[in-house]
Amino acid sequence: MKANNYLVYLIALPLFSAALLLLLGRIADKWGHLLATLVSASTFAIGAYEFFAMRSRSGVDRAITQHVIQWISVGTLKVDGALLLDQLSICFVLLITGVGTLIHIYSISYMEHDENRRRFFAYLNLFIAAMLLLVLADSYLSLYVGWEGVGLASYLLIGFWNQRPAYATAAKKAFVANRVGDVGLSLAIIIAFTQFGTVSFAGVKAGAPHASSAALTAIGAMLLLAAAGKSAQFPLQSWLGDAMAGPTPVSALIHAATMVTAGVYLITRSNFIFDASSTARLLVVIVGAITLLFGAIIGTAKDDIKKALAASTMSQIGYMILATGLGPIGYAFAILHLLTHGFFKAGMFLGAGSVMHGMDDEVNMRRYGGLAKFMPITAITFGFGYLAILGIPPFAGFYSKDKIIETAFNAGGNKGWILGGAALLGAAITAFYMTRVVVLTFIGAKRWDSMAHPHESPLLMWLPMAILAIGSVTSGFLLSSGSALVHWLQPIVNAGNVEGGKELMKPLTVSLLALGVVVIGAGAAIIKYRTVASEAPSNISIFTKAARKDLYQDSFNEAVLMRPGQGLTDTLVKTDHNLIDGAVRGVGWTLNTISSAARSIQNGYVRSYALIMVLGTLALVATVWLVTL
Amino acid sequence: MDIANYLYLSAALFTIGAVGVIVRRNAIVVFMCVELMLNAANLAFVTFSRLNGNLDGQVASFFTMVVAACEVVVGLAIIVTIFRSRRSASVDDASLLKR
Amino acid sequence: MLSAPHLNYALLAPILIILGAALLGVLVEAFISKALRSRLQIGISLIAVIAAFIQLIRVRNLTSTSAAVGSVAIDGAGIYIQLIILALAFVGLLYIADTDNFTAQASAIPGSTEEASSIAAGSQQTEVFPLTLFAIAGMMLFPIATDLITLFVALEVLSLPLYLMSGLSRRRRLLSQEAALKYFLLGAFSSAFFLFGAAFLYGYSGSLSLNGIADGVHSSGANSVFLLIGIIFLSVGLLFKVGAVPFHSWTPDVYQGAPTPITGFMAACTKAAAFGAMLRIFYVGFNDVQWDWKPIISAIAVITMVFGAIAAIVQRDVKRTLAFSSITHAGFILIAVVALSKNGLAAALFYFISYGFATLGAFGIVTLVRDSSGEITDLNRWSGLGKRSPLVASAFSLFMLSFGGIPLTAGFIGKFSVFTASYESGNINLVVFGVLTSAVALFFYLKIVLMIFFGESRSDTLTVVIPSILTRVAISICVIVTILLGVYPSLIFNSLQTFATFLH
Amino acid sequence: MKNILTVLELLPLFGVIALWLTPKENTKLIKQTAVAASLLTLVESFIAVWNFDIKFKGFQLVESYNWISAFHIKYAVGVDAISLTLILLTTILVPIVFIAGWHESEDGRFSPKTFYVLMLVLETMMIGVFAATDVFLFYVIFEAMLIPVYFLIAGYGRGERAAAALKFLLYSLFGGLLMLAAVIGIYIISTNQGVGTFDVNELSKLTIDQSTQNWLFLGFFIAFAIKAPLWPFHTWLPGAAKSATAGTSTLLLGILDKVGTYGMIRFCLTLFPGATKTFAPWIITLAVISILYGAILAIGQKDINSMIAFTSISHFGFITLGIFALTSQGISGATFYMINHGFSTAALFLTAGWIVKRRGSSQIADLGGLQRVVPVLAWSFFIAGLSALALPGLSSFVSEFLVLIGSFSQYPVATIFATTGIVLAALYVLLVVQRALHGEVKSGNESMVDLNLREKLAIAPVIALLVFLGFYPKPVLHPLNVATSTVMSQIGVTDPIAKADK
Repeated sequence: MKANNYLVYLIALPLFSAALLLLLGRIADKWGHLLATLVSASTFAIGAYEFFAMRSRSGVDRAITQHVIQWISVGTLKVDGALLLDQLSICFVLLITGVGTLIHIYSISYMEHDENRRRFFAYLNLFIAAMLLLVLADSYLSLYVGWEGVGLASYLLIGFWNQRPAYATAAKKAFVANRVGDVGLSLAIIIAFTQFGTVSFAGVKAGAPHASSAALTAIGAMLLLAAAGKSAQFPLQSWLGDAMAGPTPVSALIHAATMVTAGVYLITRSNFIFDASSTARLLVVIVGAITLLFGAIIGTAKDDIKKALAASTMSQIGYMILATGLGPIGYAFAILHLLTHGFFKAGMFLGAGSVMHGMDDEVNMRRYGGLAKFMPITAITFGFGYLAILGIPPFAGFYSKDKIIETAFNAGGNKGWILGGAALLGAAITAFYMTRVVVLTFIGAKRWDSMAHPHESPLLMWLPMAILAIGSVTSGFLLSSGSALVHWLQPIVNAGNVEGGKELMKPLTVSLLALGVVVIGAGAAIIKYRTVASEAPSNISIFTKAARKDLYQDSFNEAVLMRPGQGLTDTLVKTDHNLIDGAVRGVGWTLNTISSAARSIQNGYVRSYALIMVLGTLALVATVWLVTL
Repeated sequence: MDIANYLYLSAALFTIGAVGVIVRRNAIVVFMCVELMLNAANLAFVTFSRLNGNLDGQVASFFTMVVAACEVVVGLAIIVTIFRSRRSASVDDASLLKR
Repeated sequence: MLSAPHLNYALLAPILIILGAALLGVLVEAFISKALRSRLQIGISLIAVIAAFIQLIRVRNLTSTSAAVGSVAIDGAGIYIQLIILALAFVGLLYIADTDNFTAQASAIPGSTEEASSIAAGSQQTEVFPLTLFAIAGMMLFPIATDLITLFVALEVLSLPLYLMSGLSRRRRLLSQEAALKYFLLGAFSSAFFLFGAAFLYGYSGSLSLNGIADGVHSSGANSVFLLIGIIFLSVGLLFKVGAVPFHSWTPDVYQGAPTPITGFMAACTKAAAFGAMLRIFYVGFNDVQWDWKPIISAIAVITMVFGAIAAIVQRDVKRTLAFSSITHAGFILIAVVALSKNGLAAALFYFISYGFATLGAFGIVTLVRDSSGEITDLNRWSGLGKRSPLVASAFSLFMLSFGGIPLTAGFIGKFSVFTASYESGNINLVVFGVLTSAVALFFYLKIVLMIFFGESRSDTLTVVIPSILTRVAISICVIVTILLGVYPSLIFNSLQTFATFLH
Repeated sequence: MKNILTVLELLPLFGVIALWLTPKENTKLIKQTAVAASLLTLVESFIAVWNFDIKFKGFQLVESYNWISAFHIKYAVGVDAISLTLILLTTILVPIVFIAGWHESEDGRFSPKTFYVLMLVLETMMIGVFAATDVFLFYVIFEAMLIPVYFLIAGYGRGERAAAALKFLLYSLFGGLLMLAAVIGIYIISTNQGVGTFDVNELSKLTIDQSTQNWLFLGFFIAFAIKAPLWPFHTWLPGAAKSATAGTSTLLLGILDKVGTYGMIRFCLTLFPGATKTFAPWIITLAVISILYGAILAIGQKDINSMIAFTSISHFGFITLGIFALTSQGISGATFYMINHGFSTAALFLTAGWIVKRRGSSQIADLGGLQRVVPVLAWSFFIAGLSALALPGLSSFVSEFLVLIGSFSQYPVATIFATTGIVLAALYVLLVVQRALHGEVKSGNESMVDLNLREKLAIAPVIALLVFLGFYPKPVLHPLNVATSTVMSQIGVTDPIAKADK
């Protein structure tokens, strides 16, 4: 592998910029956003440069490393602060810096009237730095730094308007749920170290074939837990909806395009673990399948445009996770879907932001309607994203999602039918809820009151949307033509060039099937939401109620974790005071009591003192008598 | 007569003295009981002197008598003072210092 | 022709100096005018103590011999204990020199016109000085005496003056007299036990000397019941003097009732003298029957420590608290007695110093805290003393910390050496008990410190009197010794290496 | 230069003498004198670092003089990396505490002068306790240093300060007394084996039978467990932290309590390797309970200072876990954790102290919306909180992870439980952050003023160190590794070998 001295700037530049903006404070208010955008753009430039340089190399030379510092070295544990840029990470670098830069640009305008815009950009840069560290790390432990770094950035951005208690709570919830996942990542790293004596990707990869399957399954399960936390997968999915509290560009960048896909990256990066453990793979597909349906179902009932999109994100990542669990062949499709999803979902989120921008931050779709007329660019770019997610050819989603559905069917046996069926069902529901979003927002009668003045967003906002829309159209084709991405990633994943399982159906059949269910789903939505009330109806079925309540995920967490947790806390606080400290105080009390008793012996009568002496003497005599007897 | 009987007598005297100290209220009587105990010890000394066949015990008893006389001097001084202050020689009355 | 016995006057000189000075004091009391009397008495007493001290230093190398035809043993430990007693007595005398603490006329009825007029006339009787000197002489004799008669005489010589001195308080005379009565009756009672025990030891061994008793143990056949009764009854007498439980009852009452300077003197010096004698008796006389007495003395050590520490917790009177504290410390010293080794002896000797000076210091400070009717001994009224008089409060706290055995005070080294000696002799259980008791004891020592510094001051009438120069010197000595020996105990321990031996 | 360590110990005492000569009324001069003395000490500690040979195994800069020859007690000092880093922590934190709590000394029961005298005396003792290589000397300072802390808490604290201080003192002294018995015990053993010494190196060479080891070990360990504090010996800590001033709390939890964990390594491990192995599983259990218990109680606290105290209990659990895992990662991690915890607790207490001082209440419920009013202060507190939850990129992460990774091979189940502590850590930090910093500005907080230059100067180096050591722990971690390997070879344990290794 070649060494390279510039990789570190990818991380250092945005990190430095973030620190600078935060430390300088108000002084930097005037130009802070510009600096941040410039830095973000320059990281994209470096990324692009490295991408082309990589393409010009071949074979093992494509991956490059940089040793930055000797980080931790204790006993046999040696973790270097080293960066690794290979075919997998470059995809992410481009996605992160590319989408990231677009969103920086978008935010310049979107956040124009916020007094803390500088701080917002500082956080964005911090995020870019952390996310790049995550994908550039050459060991699990370095990855962990980025992993938590993005968590911090996400926390800060979700809670950007933390004066509103609900938003602050949402931020905290996201961080804590992520931390649950981090326990998984920690344990995975720890087990890996005890197994392999190293935590670098290369080292673990080399050792994996020699490890016991139990260990590999354990590591795999823990990595999955980590991925579930970061990527809002079942059972740690509940934070993502609330995370929409953050400004919309944040939702686009972090909670749609990049950070939440880190779980997919992690599993893909650890393909050597999952390849070696079928149990771990099984867990992965189960989580993926559940989540893709879970998210989709929630999406059908959300009136908040951002939450509907968030549910969709959850569902789409479910697809990716599902793909990663389908064996060596699946990883590339997961990444493919990840990239296309990055374009269309970011585009749609920005579109949602644009709508909100024009509608005085109204997020309830029931108060929208017929907006296409007022914000055509937004409507078109959003529409491209919509078509992409539905998987209409030739839009991006068609190439990526169908591949996943296809591979799922090919998993074989009942598993294949179940997974394929779930994926297909998911596609139908996706079509339903996305159509619902589009219909409620852009089509139909206007349901907003006269106070609102919907208008198209300024150039700085629609330009990124347009670029992302182009991506939504083209990326799928570009990446999959001639299996470009699959081959590109070949050395990292599926190096053995394993084919998928026996084809259950022809790819065309799958595509047609998928298209069919999509049409059904979309059609159902159009029929149902032709007309809609501006208030959510209350006489609804039990299923709708459940979906509106996020399938009771929060109630569940509250009942199973939060309330018992609070109970435990209260109990322990009381126990600590009454029992443990009480025991200590009890000693004091006992001493006092004995002391008072002893005091009463001292009654002041000389004769009783004499009696005590005599009794004492007799006791001594008795003792000696007994001892010497 | 068995010489041990002297020891029994001595022990009995000592016990009577000790009991007297415990049960009697008048300071003078209490003090007399103490003297009785000292004399019990004296009796023991003399007895043991006889038993051991040397005179050390007898010498000791003389010393004891002198010391006892000194004790009387000091003791009576104290008892008289307190009697003058309190108009009472009962040891039970002198029980302000307690607890 | 019979020659007079060789008494070795040089070695007895320290005691004789004190006794001589005491007799001189009596004459002064009788013949010198009121005006001069007091100062003269102070002078005589202090000079006598210093002279005796110097004489002891001079003869320190003539040790390991006996004097007065074997009645006393002049050995390293004997000399050392005498030096300690003299040093402590010197400080005690500095307090006693403040005659304001003592009744002008002991024979006057409390509250009578006679008393009032004698106070008004400024006629101060100073019998306390010769009494003190007599007591000192007895204390010096007690730990070096090697036969039972001398022991008994010494015991009485040290006790009788103390009985009287306890009754000499100027204020609260009824309490003071009561203390004297109690002390006297119980003291005489315990003397009887001591004597009875002595008689049985004599009966057992046919000898009055400690060596003779030790020899008697070797020659089998003697009636060991006599020995055991002798040991027990003799021990009762000694344990009474040191204030060990259950023979301690007099301690709190007498400590509270006696004039505070006397209490300090008594607490520090009597403990050293009585323990000195006890150490000699057990180390020399009973060494070979240690398996008979060790268990009971160990048990008494434990009971004493624990009882003293626990009973002190709820005390509200500072002098009573210090009394219970002294009981606890008696328990600690008993641990050293049970160690029955050279290190145990050295530890005990060091403990006398550390405990003695801290005790004198603490009682010295008690004399300073007053209101219009005299000393305030109610601890509640001491609350907030630190604000009023930080220096006095700091000094008192220092003594409390030393009692508690906080490092960098002499008390800690004392405890450490006692525990070390005990551990070395295999009495690990005693160490554990000692350690646990220390924790309990710390509880009340620290509560006092807490109250002094951080309690709210409740009484406006409380004042801290400006101490006289002598008292100031005395307290300063105590402070210095407590810190110095805490930081650099080698000052004492280096000499103890050679001195901590008994003549057998 | 000779006697570096002794000079280091004496410098604060010179400061005390200088203070003594300073007029009582001139508060400003007193403060400047104290700061100057502490800075001078800091410089001297750098000289000590300069003269320290990283590669050398064993104690360096040693000095030894007879002290109490009757008991073979010496004034013997020397440092290895573990003690030197802790000394450095001390010398860095003391001036920071002085500068941060500029007015802390003014509303106490005693004069400001007394405050600085006590603080400087405490600094001398803290340096001394880490430098001591004679067990007796260690013990003496270990106990004696409680007294200045007692007066600092009770004399300058808030609320139930006197009772809290007494509780602190009694707890610590009780532990100390048990340790005293053990100290005496090991000395007697050395005497019986013909050595008669308190020198820790010599003592580690003794052969002690297992049951004796166990008892002596417990004597030492309970003292340290109270100090550290480990569950269930912890109940003195929250009260003390709640009552003490921010500076005192900083020194108390940041440095003083480290004596407990330091003692575990220096004495429990090296003197009683056999007993260490016997008790390790039990201690690990206590450590894990501490981690979770401390974290859960931290969540339930209403007072900001006692909340920080409980987080520390959790962190001390991690440190103990690392120590008794008996692996190089565990012990190195634990020692590094001590340093990091020192700085992160300092940051927490100092910032919380400023908040409390400005608000006049330490109830978390009284705070709220501080980020809007006092952004710099809020950020400082937030970063300190992140350090407490061991965010990667901050130094506490490195140590926490080392502890976990070092323990897993030995105690997998315990480690898994301990790992869940990181979720609780996120909860307790973010809950207080949310309640205090986020939300609407609560009434009573509107007029709070942000940090002034002096306060910024005080907190900046702490945060800088947390970040710097997070990315580049080597300067501290590397020397610690050398010390750790020495300790491990003394106990006779080696790291487990990776299972899948061929």
